[in-house]
Amino acid sequence: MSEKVLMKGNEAIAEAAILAGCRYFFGYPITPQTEIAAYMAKKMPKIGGTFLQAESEVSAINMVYGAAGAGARVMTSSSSPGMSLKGEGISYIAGADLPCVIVNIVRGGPGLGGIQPAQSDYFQATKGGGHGDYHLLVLAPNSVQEMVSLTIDAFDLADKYRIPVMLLGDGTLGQMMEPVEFSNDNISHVYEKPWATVGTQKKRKHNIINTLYMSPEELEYTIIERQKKYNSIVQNEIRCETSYLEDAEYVLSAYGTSSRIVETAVHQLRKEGYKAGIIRPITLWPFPSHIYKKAAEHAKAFLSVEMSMGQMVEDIMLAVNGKAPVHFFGRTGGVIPTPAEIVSKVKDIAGGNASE
Amino acid sequence: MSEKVLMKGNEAIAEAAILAGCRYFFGYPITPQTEIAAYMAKKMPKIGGTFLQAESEVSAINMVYGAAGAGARVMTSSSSPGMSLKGEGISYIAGADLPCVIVNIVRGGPGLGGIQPAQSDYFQATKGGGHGDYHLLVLAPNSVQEMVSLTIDAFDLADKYRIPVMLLGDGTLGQMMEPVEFSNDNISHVYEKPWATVGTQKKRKHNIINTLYMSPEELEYTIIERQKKYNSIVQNEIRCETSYLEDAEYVLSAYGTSSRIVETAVHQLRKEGYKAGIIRPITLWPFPSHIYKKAAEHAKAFLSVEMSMGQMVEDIMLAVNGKAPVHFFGRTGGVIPTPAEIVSKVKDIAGGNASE
Amino acid sequence: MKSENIIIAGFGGQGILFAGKLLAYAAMVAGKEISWLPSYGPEMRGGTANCHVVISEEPVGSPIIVNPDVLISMNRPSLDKFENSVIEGGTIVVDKSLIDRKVTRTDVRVKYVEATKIAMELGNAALANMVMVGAFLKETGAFILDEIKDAIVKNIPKTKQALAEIDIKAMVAGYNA
Amino acid sequence: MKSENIIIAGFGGQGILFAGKLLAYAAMVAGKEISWLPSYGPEMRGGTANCHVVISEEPVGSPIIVNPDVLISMNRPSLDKFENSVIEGGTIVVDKSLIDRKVTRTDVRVKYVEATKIAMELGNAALANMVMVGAFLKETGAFILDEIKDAIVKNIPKTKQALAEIDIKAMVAGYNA
Amino acid sequence: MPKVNFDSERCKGCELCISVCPKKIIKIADDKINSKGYRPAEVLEQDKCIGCRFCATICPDVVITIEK
Amino acid sequence: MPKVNFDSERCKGCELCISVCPKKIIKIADDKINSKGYRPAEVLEQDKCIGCRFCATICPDVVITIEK
Amino acid sequence: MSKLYERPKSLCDVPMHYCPGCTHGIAHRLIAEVMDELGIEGETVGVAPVGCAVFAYDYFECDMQEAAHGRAPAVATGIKRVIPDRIVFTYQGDGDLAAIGTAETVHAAARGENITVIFINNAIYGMTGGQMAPTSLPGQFTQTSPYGRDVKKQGYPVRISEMLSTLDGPSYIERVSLDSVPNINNAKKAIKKAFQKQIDKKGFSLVEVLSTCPTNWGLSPVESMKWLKDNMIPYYPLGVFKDVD
Amino acid sequence: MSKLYERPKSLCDVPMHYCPGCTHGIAHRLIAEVMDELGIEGETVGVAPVGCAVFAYDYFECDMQEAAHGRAPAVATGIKRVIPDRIVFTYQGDGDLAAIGTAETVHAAARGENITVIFINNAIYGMTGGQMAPTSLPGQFTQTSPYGRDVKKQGYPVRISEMLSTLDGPSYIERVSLDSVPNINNAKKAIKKAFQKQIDKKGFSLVEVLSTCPTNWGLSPVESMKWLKDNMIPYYPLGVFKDVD
Ligand SMILES: Cc1ncc(C[n+]2csc(CCOP(=O)(O)OP(=O)(O)O)c2C)c(N)n1
Ligand SMILES: Cc1ncc(C[n+]2csc(CCOP(=O)(O)OP(=O)(O)O)c2C)c(N)n1
Ligand code: SF4
Ligand code: SF4
Ligand code: SF4
Ligand code: SF4
Ligand code: SF4
Ligand code: SF4
Ligand SMILES: [Mg+2]
Ligand SMILES: [Mg+2]
Repeated sequence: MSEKVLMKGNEAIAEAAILAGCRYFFGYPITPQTEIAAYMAKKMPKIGGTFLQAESEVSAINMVYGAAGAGARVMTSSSSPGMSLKGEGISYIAGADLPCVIVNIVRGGPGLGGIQPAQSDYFQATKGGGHGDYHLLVLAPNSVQEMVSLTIDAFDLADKYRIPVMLLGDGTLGQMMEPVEFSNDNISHVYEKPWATVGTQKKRKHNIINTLYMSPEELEYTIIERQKKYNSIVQNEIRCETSYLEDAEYVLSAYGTSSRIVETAVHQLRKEGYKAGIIRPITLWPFPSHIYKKAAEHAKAFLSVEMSMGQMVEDIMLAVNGKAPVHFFGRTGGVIPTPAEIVSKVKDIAGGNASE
Repeated sequence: MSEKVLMKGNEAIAEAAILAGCRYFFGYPITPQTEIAAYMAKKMPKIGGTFLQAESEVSAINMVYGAAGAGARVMTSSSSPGMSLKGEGISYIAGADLPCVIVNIVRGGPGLGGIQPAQSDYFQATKGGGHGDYHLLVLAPNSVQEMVSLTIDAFDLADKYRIPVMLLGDGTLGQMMEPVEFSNDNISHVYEKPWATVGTQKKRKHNIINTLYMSPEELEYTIIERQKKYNSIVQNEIRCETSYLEDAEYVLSAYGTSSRIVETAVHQLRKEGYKAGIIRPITLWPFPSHIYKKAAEHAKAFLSVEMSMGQMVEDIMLAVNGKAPVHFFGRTGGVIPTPAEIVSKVKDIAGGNASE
Repeated sequence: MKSENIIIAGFGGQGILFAGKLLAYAAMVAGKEISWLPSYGPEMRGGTANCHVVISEEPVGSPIIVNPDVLISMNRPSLDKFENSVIEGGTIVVDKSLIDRKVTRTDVRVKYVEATKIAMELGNAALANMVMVGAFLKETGAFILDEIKDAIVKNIPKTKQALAEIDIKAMVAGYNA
Repeated sequence: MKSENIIIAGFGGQGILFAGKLLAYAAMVAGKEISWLPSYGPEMRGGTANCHVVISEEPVGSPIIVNPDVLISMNRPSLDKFENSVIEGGTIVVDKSLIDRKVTRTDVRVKYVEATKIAMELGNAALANMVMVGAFLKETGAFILDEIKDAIVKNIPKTKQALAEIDIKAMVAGYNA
Repeated sequence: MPKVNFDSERCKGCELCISVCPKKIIKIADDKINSKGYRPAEVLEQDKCIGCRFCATICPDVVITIEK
Repeated sequence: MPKVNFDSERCKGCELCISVCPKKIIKIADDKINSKGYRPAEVLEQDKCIGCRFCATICPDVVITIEK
Repeated sequence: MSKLYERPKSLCDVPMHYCPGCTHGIAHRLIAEVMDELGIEGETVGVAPVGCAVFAYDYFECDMQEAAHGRAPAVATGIKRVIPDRIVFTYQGDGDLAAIGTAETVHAAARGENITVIFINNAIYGMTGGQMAPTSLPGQFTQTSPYGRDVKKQGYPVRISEMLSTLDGPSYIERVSLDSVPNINNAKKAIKKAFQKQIDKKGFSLVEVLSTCPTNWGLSPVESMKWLKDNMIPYYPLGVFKDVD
Repeated sequence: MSKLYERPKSLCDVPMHYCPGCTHGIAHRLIAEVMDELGIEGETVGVAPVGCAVFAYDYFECDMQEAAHGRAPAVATGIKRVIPDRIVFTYQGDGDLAAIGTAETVHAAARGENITVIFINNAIYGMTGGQMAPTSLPGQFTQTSPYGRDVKKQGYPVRISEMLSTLDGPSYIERVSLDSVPNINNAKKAIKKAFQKQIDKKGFSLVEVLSTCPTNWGLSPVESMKWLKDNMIPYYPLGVFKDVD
């Protein structure tokens, strides 16, 4: 076990990426994630890696496409408006089955919105901001330490499944400092990439990285093949943390920053005698539906707490499928819900005063 | 009633837009919707309107933002990859509460994909391809005639609610010809736009079109205000077509092109004695959930038929909320489901051979 | 005029889509419900082009034809592709001058026409589509000759009506072939 | 050292974030669970800057402090903004040289320090943050003086340790003020 | 005689005006601090001002107006 | 003596080779049509060919090879 | 008493949020003075960028739109096409105009779009905290070029005025500087001329304004002016690059 | 018998999908010949555009990536940074490179990114059926300029080679044409030189290749060559615009 250091979430992501073997970073500045690029700009030249500030997010994500196609461990990061600009490129990366890591440190939207933390890009991340049938594997850390471990895992998952992995954070997680350890235990695997375009050396047929299929049947075939991969991710990679769930009558659910606030709220509720529990999805896609299904067997009600107008709540409803009412509480635009608001919402629900 | 003319769906959209008073079109070529721009390029100069081919979809959607802000009825159109590039701009337009019409003639994806018809951008259209909390009003025609009427309505709805309206078609609808009438009945309203930036003439305080709010509370306030508008759209603007629903045990659901195929399939099923019915959402957002809820009272099962790997099926599940099983059948990547496949899927469901 | 599901197929540049449009137009004028759906995109240049024309007494459901009543085939690849999809008892019209094989199915009616040859004799290979339309009319009786003549006139710009006459001539030649 | 929820607030450029980081670091070394959360973005230049430091015996839940135990206020707008959020019985430390009003609440402990004045006497107004940290220590007993000294040394680059000494001097001055 | 007027509440103490004043009559107040926390610029020897407008031309915050 | 060889199946009958042949010995076949529906170019008077490679240089479909 | 200098009417009477000594304020004032002098405040629609000048919409009395990062020329095009007889200008930083907005800039210029672009080149990304801009100088230290801009890896600075002058669309392109009183006076003349070109329907006009960012350059405002003069002007020569009638 | 002319090895032995007489085929062949002559096939990674040449990935024997529309220079940058000792080229049309990809083009050039760009300027959008390109000539009829390109409303053609030559990054920029045998031979020399610059690590090189689109120009292939010569070359003069060592 190594020493604890005090680090911003954004910097922790950058350091973890380097630990995971990422040597290529392409990005474009945007608040509140600029520290990732700043860290990379400092570190990469020292370790023979590449930091390149692209002229736009569109360009950055396409540099990622090229580098990933050439077999590199590569990352980009941005925040909400910038992520929208990456939508097309992300769809291409998914369609070409290229591995990479994409960080979104979410801020309030729509439009330029604000620079304060939000979770209103959940839909974009999990349902596809880009066009076509595809998925990202979406990881949602809720502490600086987890930003480290999930970043490292993100690179492994990306290579293992040849899939773009998104790390979905928010301004709070990106900007806050917490003690964090970098252990060498979870250093990641090396994956063979015989498909990469690095020159044939005239020793093999040329490799082609491509997303175009003029015959619909062929295109459908690739999509269905990819679906199999998605199925296996659903089988094997779901991550979720629960607490107080055994006897929970009121199941609160949140990810990322809001899950920490929910934690505080649930402590309070338990103190006051409410049987409250927590489901915290760590993978947002694949979504831990089975945990909710199980919890629905004894829960009186669910409550999704989000820093948005309500997005994950739909996935909870899909999982619960009518077995129990699913409520929502959220603040948005950079406003962060308080534990007290959540406690009072749960009391309303318990008292039958909340409309679903 | 005027004469019937034979027209491509794409051209019908363009002509209808002009009828609705649209005098500004900004676009970038992409198959299978190039006819819209071609039509506009021919017609606009003759009626004092503006057709401008932008250097990209990103630029086009931002020209729309500017023109809409200046009070014009304005339209853009594209197809899947191009629509992804518009994601940021659309989020800005939504955030600035500007009215405009955006056409997506969907093709197979992800990535460059293919140019054949698909419906795999449903999530992007309805859940938000862009960042932040916002909605588009999404209209899904299923015939060339409806492309005319919904285009005209789109402009009215956009102005009425100050909201970007998306017309979601696909390559089949865009490319096919059907007889169509342009009647003068449904010519649209003129809306006052005192908020438009057309010069103060020093007679009023300056108007500002903007999406930035540095205070989270202010940003949240605008989002909540916008939510009220959304609620009123949900109240007043849901459109949906149903057939054979009264006694339907098997409720098939589809929009756009696939709804026509479902129609053929349901005729077949009825002939063979299956009590099949159809729900065809015309507004995809707001989604006609109440119709499904009602149908769930007597339906044995629902089946969503899509030209995708299954997207609208989630909205159906959310609406049905566990009251009945919801099945899915889809082809994707430009492959179009056949009536026979659908019939056989329903028979499987009826026979208990289909897994949900 | 009868209800029909018609696929017309050949090379891009053979006027496949126009031929389909004529039929759709004529049917529309005759009060039918119709739809016309082309294959589209770059494959039109060089590759195969086809269009689906649905003519019906009732509103058209699926505009995509899986099993046509009639196949009008103007090149070998399209015959290879669509021959087996034609319904039992359906009709296949074949441009014999371009397709070097016979239809193998025995459960359909087949009409062979030297369409391109006839067209070239009329001065322009590009008229073969009209010849095929004529042959199709004769074979299926789907339309009255005048309905199509009218369609041709209406679908060619006023300034180019000379072309219409040539088209009609080719169509009639096909009808009589 | 006690568990505390501390908000430090003032103008951008006053070293607010660094002061917070010192406390967080010292607490971390002392074995506490901690989080440090800054306000960020352009408002840091010119506008108000603040940071939230949570020091706890248990893993930190919400890093956002709604009701601080301690408010260290280095300008008037921040006092206006946060005064009422401090918990009953909490502490407010005020830079008297910059804030021209008194704390109006009576249910909190208040410590006024001429932080900027003291700092200027030490040669640099920018040391006011350290003076405030010293005053905070004395007032709350949250840390031992040496813990913070150590934190200062560790959080200043090796090449600039001269600065550390000045910082420590300012901090001690605040402690004794 | 020209009269320069500094709106001290708007001044950010950037010293640009000082750097261009040909008469060197502008100074940063060492006894004042405005409500934004800046020490504003001020002219002490009004009578030396020649009304050249250099200060107003370079002031980024439109602090200065000049009358004659 | 140079020998030009046309791979007629690859030829699209664009006539570019014809337009550049200094000896004017390339023609479009009027009795052949390849399986893609094109009438291919061909050289009839081989012996007049001077092996200048103009035809091969301009042919977009690499139809032509030349030997000596 | 008569006014020798007073606040221009087209500038809203509110404090600006810029850092002390930031030349954005000077540029704003010049534009406002020009609007006053041309009497076009009521006819003008301005487009604010994303960058430190994002709040420009709060500072000009004319109608304003706030554009997405880099898209101001597209937004302005949309506006101008709708109200061709009004005056439309954009105000953009070097990140906005020369990086993410490159395509919008080049094509608005190529189209000869009849708008006026005020381009604030301060060789850095101000708002986001000092990252390298396309216009950052070789060797310049920024947050994302912490070892100095290495032109071999991070590219050479882009000279926008020179580049756009190769196009047929622009009617007027000039580079000016805000580092001294005479240069500020010249800058105002250039801005006025640029607006006049638009009024006269001559097509696209652009004024590149060399500016400072004391905060992210890590220099005092006065030192910044000197740095601009000593480093930027040699690399970005002042002058008229295009003036077509 | 010896070979006077044979198919280059770096070109896959498959028919190409281009329309009859389309010069894309010529350009492909030249690149393949150059790869053969430089012996770099096994070391090269090509990037295909979106445009008629999208299937270029099926035509070159070297490794290939297919990029999103306009993004080839960004994709190539990503590749080149990972494998700096390999040869990376893009092949792009005028819609791809000069419209949607403007920013990627300008900034790859400004960075002096050590890649080679083959830029096929056929003054039109071929693949999508003949829309106006940024390089379409004044008065040119296209699907989206059905009354002829009106430069006042639709803008002036962009001369990419001239524009990029104002930047410090590029080592080599030349414009060539495929309209005649001598010009084709010159084009090959230019392409070879552009690759050589990359091999010698001199930085960004670009060859603008004036090309035809008989299908969308509505001309026969032979007429198209003449149209290119008579109309495009006067507007887009051939020659070397930049050659730095
Ligand atoms: C799509 C998008 N990407 C990035 C950002 C973040 N961002 C805001 S301002 C800015 C750069 C500002 O630099 P510049 O244009 O030079 O203006 P300055 O602040 O220097 O005046 C960036 C990258 C954003 N808001 N949107
Ligand atoms: C984002 C996006 N926008 C538009 C398109 C459609 N599209 C495909 S190719 C093309 C233009 C091709 O023109 P050019 O680059 O000149 O190549 P050419 O076909 O002329 O060789 C366009 C607009 C696309 N595929 N993706
Ligand atoms: S007007 Fe001239 S002399 Fe007077 S204060 Fe200003 S700069 Fe100095
Ligand atoms: S230039 Fe203006 S803001 Fe700066 S010190 Fe002088 S008066 Fe104050
Ligand atoms: S090599 Fe020269 S002479 Fe011979 S066929 Fe070709 S072009 Fe004609
Ligand atoms: S140039 Fe080539 S493709 Fe064209 S006609 Fe000659 S051989 Fe055939
Ligand atoms: S950060 Fe720089 S550009 Fe922005 S306001 Fe401050 S000094 Fe001006
Ligand atoms: S459309 Fe034009 S560019 Fe494309 S292959 Fe055909 S001739 Fe060539
Ligand atoms: Mg800048
Ligand atoms: Mg082209």
